[in-house]
Amino acid sequence: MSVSSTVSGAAAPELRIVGFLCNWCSYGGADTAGVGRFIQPTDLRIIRLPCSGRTNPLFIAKALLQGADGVLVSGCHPRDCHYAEGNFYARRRLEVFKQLLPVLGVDPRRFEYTWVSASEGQRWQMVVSKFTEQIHSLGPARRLPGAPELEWLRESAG
Amino acid sequence: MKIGVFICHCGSNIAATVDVKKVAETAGRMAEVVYATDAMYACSEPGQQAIEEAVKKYALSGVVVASCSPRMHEATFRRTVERAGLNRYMFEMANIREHVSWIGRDQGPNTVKAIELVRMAVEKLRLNRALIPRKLPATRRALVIGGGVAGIQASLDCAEAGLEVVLVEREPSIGGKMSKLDKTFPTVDCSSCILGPRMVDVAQHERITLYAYSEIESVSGYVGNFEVVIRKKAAYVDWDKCTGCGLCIEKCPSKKNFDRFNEGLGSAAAINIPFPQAIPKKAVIRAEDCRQFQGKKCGICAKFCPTGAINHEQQDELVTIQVGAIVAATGYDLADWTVYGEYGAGRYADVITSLQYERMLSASGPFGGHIKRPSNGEEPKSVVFIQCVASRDPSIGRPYCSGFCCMYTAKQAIMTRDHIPDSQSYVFYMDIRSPGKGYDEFTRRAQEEYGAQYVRGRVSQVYPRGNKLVVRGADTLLGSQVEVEADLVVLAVGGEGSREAAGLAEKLRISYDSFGFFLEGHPKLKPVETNTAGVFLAGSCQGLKDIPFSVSQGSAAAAKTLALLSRDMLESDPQTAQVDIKRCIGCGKCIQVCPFQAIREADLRGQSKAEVLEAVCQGCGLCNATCPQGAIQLSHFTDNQVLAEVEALLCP
Amino acid sequence: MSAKTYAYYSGCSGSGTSKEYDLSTRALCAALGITLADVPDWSCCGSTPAHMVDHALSAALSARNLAQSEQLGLDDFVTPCPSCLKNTHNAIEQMRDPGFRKEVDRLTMRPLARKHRAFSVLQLIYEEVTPEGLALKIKKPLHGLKLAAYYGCLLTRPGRSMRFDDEENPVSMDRLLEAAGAGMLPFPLKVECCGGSFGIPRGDVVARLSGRILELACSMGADALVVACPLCQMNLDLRQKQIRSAVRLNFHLPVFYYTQLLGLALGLPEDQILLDKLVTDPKPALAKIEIIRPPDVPAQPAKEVPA
Amino acid sequence: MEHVQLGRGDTDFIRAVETESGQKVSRCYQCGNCTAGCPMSFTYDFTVSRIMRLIQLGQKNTVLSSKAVWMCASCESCSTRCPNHIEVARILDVCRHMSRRAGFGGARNVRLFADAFLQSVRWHGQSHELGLMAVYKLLSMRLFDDLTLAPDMLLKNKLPFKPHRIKGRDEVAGIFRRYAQGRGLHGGGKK
Repeated sequence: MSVSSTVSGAAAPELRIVGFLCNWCSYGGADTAGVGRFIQPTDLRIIRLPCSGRTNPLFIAKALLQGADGVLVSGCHPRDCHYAEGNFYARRRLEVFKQLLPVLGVDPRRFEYTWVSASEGQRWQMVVSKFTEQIHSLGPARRLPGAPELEWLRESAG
Repeated sequence: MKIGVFICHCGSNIAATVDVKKVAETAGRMAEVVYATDAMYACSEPGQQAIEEAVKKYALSGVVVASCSPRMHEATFRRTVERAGLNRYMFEMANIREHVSWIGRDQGPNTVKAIELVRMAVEKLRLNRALIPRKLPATRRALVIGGGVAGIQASLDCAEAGLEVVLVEREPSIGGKMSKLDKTFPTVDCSSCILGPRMVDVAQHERITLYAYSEIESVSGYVGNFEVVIRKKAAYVDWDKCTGCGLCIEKCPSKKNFDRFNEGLGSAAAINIPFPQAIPKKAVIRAEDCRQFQGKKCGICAKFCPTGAINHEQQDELVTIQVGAIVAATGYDLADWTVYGEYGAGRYADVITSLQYERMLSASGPFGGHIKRPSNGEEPKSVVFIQCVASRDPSIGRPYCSGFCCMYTAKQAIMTRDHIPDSQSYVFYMDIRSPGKGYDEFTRRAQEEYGAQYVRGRVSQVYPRGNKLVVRGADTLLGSQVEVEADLVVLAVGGEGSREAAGLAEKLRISYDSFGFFLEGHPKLKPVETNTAGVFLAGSCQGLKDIPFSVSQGSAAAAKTLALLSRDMLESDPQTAQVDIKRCIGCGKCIQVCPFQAIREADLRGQSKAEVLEAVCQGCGLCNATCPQGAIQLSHFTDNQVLAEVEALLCP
Repeated sequence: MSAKTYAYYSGCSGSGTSKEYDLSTRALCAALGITLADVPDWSCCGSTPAHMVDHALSAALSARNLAQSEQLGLDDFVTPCPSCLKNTHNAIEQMRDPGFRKEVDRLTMRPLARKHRAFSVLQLIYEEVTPEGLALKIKKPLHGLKLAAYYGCLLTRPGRSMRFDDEENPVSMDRLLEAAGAGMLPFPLKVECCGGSFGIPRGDVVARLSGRILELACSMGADALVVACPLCQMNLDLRQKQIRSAVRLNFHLPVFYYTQLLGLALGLPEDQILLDKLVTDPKPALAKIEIIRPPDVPAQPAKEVPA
Repeated sequence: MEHVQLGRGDTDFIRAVETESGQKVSRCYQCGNCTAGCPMSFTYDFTVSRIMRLIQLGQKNTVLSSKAVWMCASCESCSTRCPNHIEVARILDVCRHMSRRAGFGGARNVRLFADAFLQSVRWHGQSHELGLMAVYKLLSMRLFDDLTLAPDMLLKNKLPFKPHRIKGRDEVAGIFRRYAQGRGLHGGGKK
């Protein structure tokens, strides 16, 4: 896949993609991509967290059930975590979480977990372009207004 | 809450592809926003002034700035709102430059995205609360890791300014790569003559404690209060008794061992002092080379040592120290040049590395400063230098220019003619990179005064014919293939991060790249800082550098260390985890996952509860994501704050 | 030893100029317990001329043979010829691109059903039998013979695509022949081009390139060259007389296929290794093989492993 | 060589080379490693690295009429040693395809040999070495070049006089026929 082809494909209506990024690696990588003017699809909205290990699966579940078409979590490369082992916990937790997505009626391809370091601007561009392309190929997510799961999550988040 | 929103144009950086006015207008209608405006440069003096004035005029209780990355200017604007009388955590940033205007070309979607990011910031800010940093005492002692020229400079500067310094070096002597060099460019002065006195200064300085032949075992704690365990490797020699007389080396029967200091040229005794100017000048036994350790009867060194310093029973020793700041100066290693099968490196004795050539040129080296072909000891008359070996070569994963090879190759070509007047040097190069004072002139001298033949092109193959080496390459300026018979081929091998760098980075919790270089805090504005407070970088561990640049960085890292530790008390980051005692069920999951042992079990009226040691907590939020009750929350990044952002985006 | 069967593609030269390579390969594999099944009614891979004309045409000619091999129900396609290997290998790699595959399918009108893998017989022997395994079966070691192994340019290069041995300094043939008792010289021009298919249209090119290879091997004291490619063998052996007059040097260097020498060491009969097909007389070189066994080699032949 | 007018290069040509070869020519930084190792360089009018440079500048006619693109032996030295992992040999292959399509003569004997070879395959399904040599010799009028070899080959009984014709030769001929038909439409190259 060439990056330019996906970028030019931005004519399709935007979908809702939420990104949870760790401050030290991936958020920095996204900054580096910006500084390098690595053009990306515009669908993604980034939420900054201290560590990918801070990502509560609840955040992702809630985003997906509230209508996000895709969720991307990105942290530091294995063994290169600002908090020693936060990304390790994130990976374990999120891998299990991905298995559970079909139970919630969500296509697991709508959720990805990746590693991008602060110096990897180009890699970030590739990750965003590929993931956005993947979400566009899946199309808009089925909205679940009033789904019981959502209610449950809303309560437990309270 | 009364919120003020400021949308920055950043000149045309943002305004060119985001309708800034429209973003400000829309922001003005968001919940609890009482004032919204745009600004040409929010970070400039008038920009900050405007924010301060607005806070006062509209009695704002929180501020959102939509501009560049918070990694760039969050600290700046926090100071701004603080000056205006707000708590610095009553501030949020929306990144509409790096994440919007610079990566999307269309104004329409960019503007929508910017508005949504601002709304997310506003919604989060509505749940922010004031946080107060705590004061912590700092240990006024610095650790410098790596005793090359950068580490030496950092140590001396810190010590001169009155700080206690602990210098840790993995090799038996400090001096690093520079101590292996014969001469330095572009002045051709003797490397050991300029480095030697500095090494002696380190040894003699009252405030510097040197641990040579030692490594970092573990690092814990945080800025101002690190606890570091140093492993002093067993030298099998009691250094308190060793006088460095060298009698043991002379008598040692195991002499044919790989000579690490001389890059494998010549050989070393199993008990050895790497070079005459070594600091400390103490002997070390390499167990893998020693007859005694190989189960043979020996002990000759012990028999002859006049002070009885030899101790084959010696064990590694662990030393724990407290420091307030750490400077990593671990330097570089040569990249693996043996991957170039076409050069026959590692197969042909007369194909050597530039660093081996330095040892050959050095008067204190294994050949006594005479250039000889390793295969037969003859003096070479034709020497071919191949530049960019393991540099600028994406095919082996080394796409960067090592930066110093062009210059040292010119120096080596000059030294070759200097040592052997009837010799001819050929330098195969791709481009000559010589920015620096007197650098380009130096490469010209190599050609004009010392007759080095520079050939613009690469070498495709080196192979032996008779007792010569045939070097086949291209001269792209000529547009033809060229061939030259060489007696000696010197590969100008590039560098990469030290082989142990990754392991150390993990201990220090700093980032490193795929080449083993540590990541600086900001490529321009924080070149010697890291993302971990209190850890600084100096020299080639951050990226390859020549000597003057490494020395400058050593001084820069020392300045940063001194600035940090000049205060008696440091402020801790209040973005720490907090336990809601009512919700905590004492399950202990948070204690298990905390990477910093910052949570402990506390007894509250007979019930087990989690308790956060705020001074130790680093604010990663692992516990928060793990807690089944949502009882432990990371301040400033609580579940509700993050979910408010999600909701602001999806259910506006 | 795996009991697997491999689809075998001898290539056109196997029924002509490199008859001895084909026959000795078959005999060697049989002796080593490797089962080869001929690709039924195979056609030419198009060799260099096809990919000089068009990549899809070249791939289509290879794809037909892969389609034929599907009749055997086999995925692993082996050939002794590096040029055939290269074409088949490239066809498989390039057909990962759906557009390219579509064009190839249009030409062959026979879309492939299986996932194919192509490799050389040398790789098969080196990786499946291994030098250690081969050593156990040696009956007449080649002691005393000094050889230069010449791999040619296509067999291992580029390494990122061929994924076998080392692209600059391959050792597979050296290790196998060492296991057979031969002394291997560190020959530096192992992967230099011999002139390839330019033999017929530009004999001068081959004279120059092959001449350099022969010259260096001679000057290093080699008794013979060993090759794994029919085109290399033809250039170095058949054209040796032409080369001699072109470079004005007087060398007589036999050029063996490695399969012939390994066959010899395994004690295979002459009619299976066809040493008489070589143009440069191999007898003086073969005479150097020491008949008297060195003391460290057992007098009894190594225990036969049932094939 | 004529002086080159920068900015008037044929950008369609650059794009065509990149599409058909799947390689990005701007990745070449002109180190010269391809030229250094090229065994055929002595027969070229332009060295490989210069061909790469000419392609970068869109010098279509110079490239397609060059001898170099025809004399490349596809030995892969250039592709193997390119520090930027450019498949240089494939680029030369593609240039040769273009040169042929555009009707440039190239190195005549090389082209004739290729034609003779493929004709042999088209007729019989396999290449028939003796027949192939006869056809080539007639086409190239170089009847006596390899005369010294023939006796050796015949003596060793290596060359069968009659071609082996495979059963599926019509199928092989079909590949050639469809290739010839589709060439105009598909350009024949890698998509």
